[in-house]
Amino acid sequence: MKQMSKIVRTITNLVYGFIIIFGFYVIVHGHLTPGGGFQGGAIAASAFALLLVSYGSLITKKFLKKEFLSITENTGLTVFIVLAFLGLGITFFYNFLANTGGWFGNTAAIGPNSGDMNTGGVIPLMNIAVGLEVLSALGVIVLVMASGAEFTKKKENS
Amino acid sequence: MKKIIFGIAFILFFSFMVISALNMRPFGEPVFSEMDDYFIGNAQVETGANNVVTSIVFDYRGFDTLGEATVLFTAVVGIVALFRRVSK
Amino acid sequence: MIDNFHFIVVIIFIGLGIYTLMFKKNLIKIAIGVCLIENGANLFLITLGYKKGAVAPIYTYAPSGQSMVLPTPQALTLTSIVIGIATTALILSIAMMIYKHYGTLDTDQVRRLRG
Amino acid sequence: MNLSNHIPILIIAIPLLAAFLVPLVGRINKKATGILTTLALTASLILTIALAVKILTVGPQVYVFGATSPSLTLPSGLKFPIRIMFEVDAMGIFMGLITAIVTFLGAIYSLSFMEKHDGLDKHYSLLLLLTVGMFGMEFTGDIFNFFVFLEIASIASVALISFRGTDLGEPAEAGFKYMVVSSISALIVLFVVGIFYGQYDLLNFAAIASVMKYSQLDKIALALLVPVLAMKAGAVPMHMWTPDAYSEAPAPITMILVAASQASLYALFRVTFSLYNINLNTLTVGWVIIIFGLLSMFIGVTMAIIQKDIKRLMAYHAISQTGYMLLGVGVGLAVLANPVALQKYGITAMEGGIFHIMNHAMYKGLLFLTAGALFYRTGTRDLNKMGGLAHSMKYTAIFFIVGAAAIAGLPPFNGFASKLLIYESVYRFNPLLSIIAMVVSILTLASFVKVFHSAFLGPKLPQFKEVKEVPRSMIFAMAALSCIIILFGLFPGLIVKNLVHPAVVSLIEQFKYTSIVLGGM
Repeated sequence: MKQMSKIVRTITNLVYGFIIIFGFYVIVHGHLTPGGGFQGGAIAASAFALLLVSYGSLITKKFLKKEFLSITENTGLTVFIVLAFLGLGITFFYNFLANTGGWFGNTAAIGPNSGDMNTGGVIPLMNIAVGLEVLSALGVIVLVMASGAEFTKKKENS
Repeated sequence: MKKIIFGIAFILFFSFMVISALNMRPFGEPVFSEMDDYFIGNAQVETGANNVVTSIVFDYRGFDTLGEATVLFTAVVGIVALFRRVSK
Repeated sequence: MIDNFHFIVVIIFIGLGIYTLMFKKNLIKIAIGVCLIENGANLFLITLGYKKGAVAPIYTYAPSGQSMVLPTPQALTLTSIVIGIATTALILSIAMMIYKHYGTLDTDQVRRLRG
Repeated sequence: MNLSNHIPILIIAIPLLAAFLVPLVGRINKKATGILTTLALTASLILTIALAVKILTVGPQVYVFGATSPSLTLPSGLKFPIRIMFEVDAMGIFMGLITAIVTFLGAIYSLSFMEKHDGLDKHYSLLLLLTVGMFGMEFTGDIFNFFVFLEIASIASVALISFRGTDLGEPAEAGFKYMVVSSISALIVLFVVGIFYGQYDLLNFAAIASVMKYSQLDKIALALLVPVLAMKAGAVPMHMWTPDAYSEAPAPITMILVAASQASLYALFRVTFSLYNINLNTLTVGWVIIIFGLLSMFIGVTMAIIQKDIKRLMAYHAISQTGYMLLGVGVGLAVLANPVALQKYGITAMEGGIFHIMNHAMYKGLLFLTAGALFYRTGTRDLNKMGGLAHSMKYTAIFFIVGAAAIAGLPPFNGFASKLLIYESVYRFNPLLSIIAMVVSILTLASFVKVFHSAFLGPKLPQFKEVKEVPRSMIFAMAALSCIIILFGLFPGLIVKNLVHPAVVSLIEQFKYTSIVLGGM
């Protein structure tokens, strides 16, 4: 893919940081507002797609490393399954932090309320882990397929 | 020949689906909702999360979410393996 | 009949997908067919969760006293959408690989495995 | 913390954790990935055996995710379960044992077989994920969870089938076919999940079975599920993916794929027996399954005879052998509503069919491994180009004889034991079916005699002068399978009594299955 015109690149520079931040907002507030790990991760990964479209895969690959994304993906998943394992004293996937008063352990006000960040037990932690995983997984998919497309096009032209 | 067989199979399948749609309960009026009433009533007490959907995704049906994350991981590993020479 | 119009839409989605899979000869179109079926199934799940006059099942700043729609289909649909992304990505990359080796996307020509 | 209550989840969680760690480990040391995989699968195998002992002595096990106690299926004041649960009964653990053995040996075989390939960490990661998917399909008691694991297993198998697609076109083509087939079946399963959820607001197999009204919609759900699951199992009218996928995958993966398609077969039996059971028109559905079985047996074997490619030939035989399982269990289903006939021959037919699942996984796995060994040394799968290999590959030749004798149903091997059960019971149901099954068996023997003759016998060919015996880990995997085949062939009564009969009983008795979850109602 070739890079697109200067207008697109400038707008991308302005916007992609905000997209990533909005993605993280959706991830972190997953237990209070609509959204969660998957949705937020997909939003943040759309910033990568935007970069790829406007700059082309050759330039994007220089500052968005596939290896780094793979490592974050594996880390996110491992954190997720380890969080599930930690409940194993009772059952797998037991929400061992909810309503304990510790980390994210406040009891929620029953009924409609304004939301307390510090509730939800392991749910916010899992949201972050899954968000990290989805963000980097989609990033890897987009990057790898773009470089594969590069190859196919080369073959087409030759 | 092949097209005729496929056509018959397709019509059969489609009519099955239409019958099932006509037999479905009316839209917007769930008959049974015991499981969902439990979730709506108890999610806040049991998990402390305001968002009932998230509490289902990560607590009541957390194992599905692990499976789904695994599917995404599998697809990524598969794609990277498929393009392993090209992407270098 | 008109009450179940939403389910008929789902059936049309799935039927179009199956039609595409059976009668189209292009690998990319086949991938689109799979996507159509998947969207139909997701739409089916999400329509099952609707309750007339209800609000989203989230307690943050929710209007009090309102009933809420069924939350389980939303969770299931979320799961199946992500699975769908994974499937589509893999199917498209395999189609790219086939194009690399065969130089075509026509299923009539992609037929080295026969008999 | 009592670990013995957590065995069902540990069987799945250990390979899953290992699958996530393998790519990280692969960055440090490529060799370590294979060892990590083998260790994880060994742990899984040991735990499966422990669980099998527990289930066969104590009774079925449930494991509820995220509840305050693993066996707390119903939270207080509710009639129906709300959480995902595993429900492992004798049938589930029977399939679990097959999966555990096959994947363990597949990983060991891979240690040498895949040595020369690149991207090893991905191969092992996908192998572990396929294991997880199969275990999940066999253990789960939740219909949506079943869909998720079906997708894990199919995506992992597709990625493994098209693993060599980087260099060759054929694996990618086979992978595409399998991907389309498995996504259709998974999505239809999802649609059926919607049908059940919309009617009963339930997702648990046992709970749905207990409130099932057998309305029009339920019948349509069955009519959608049976062909779709039969397609995933490779029954004949929808078998087009099987030979391609089996022949293009690497040999150890093919062995696991056979077990993976049997997991779909298990799901088919689970749906017809545990979900619908006696209340559906069992005679019709039983005959539908019998006809699937007959077509698979006959068309599979006739297509196999004309094949030149050794793995394609074996793949067609795999279709044909799937027919035996469908035939045996189909007869059992057809007479399910008739207690006298069920006692007289129905249970025996089902024992034959279920026992054949395990036997088939073992001998077909062995045959695919020997085909892989031939490919590993000669670099070809074409039977016309092979010859005289018995001189240089003695062990492989012996293992091939064991496998071929077992698949043809010759007496001291395990294929004979299960086929005999099928013949004698099906004969009392309908003599014609039994005769067809015997004819197919003879054709199978003829076909394998031909393969043995063209691959192993004859003078030593000049182009295969350098051919040696395969490395030790491959021999170990094949030897282990041969031992299992011979042991099962020598003591079939023991296996049928202790493993197969409880599995059949757990399928037939629907009430038992539902009461594990819902309590004795």
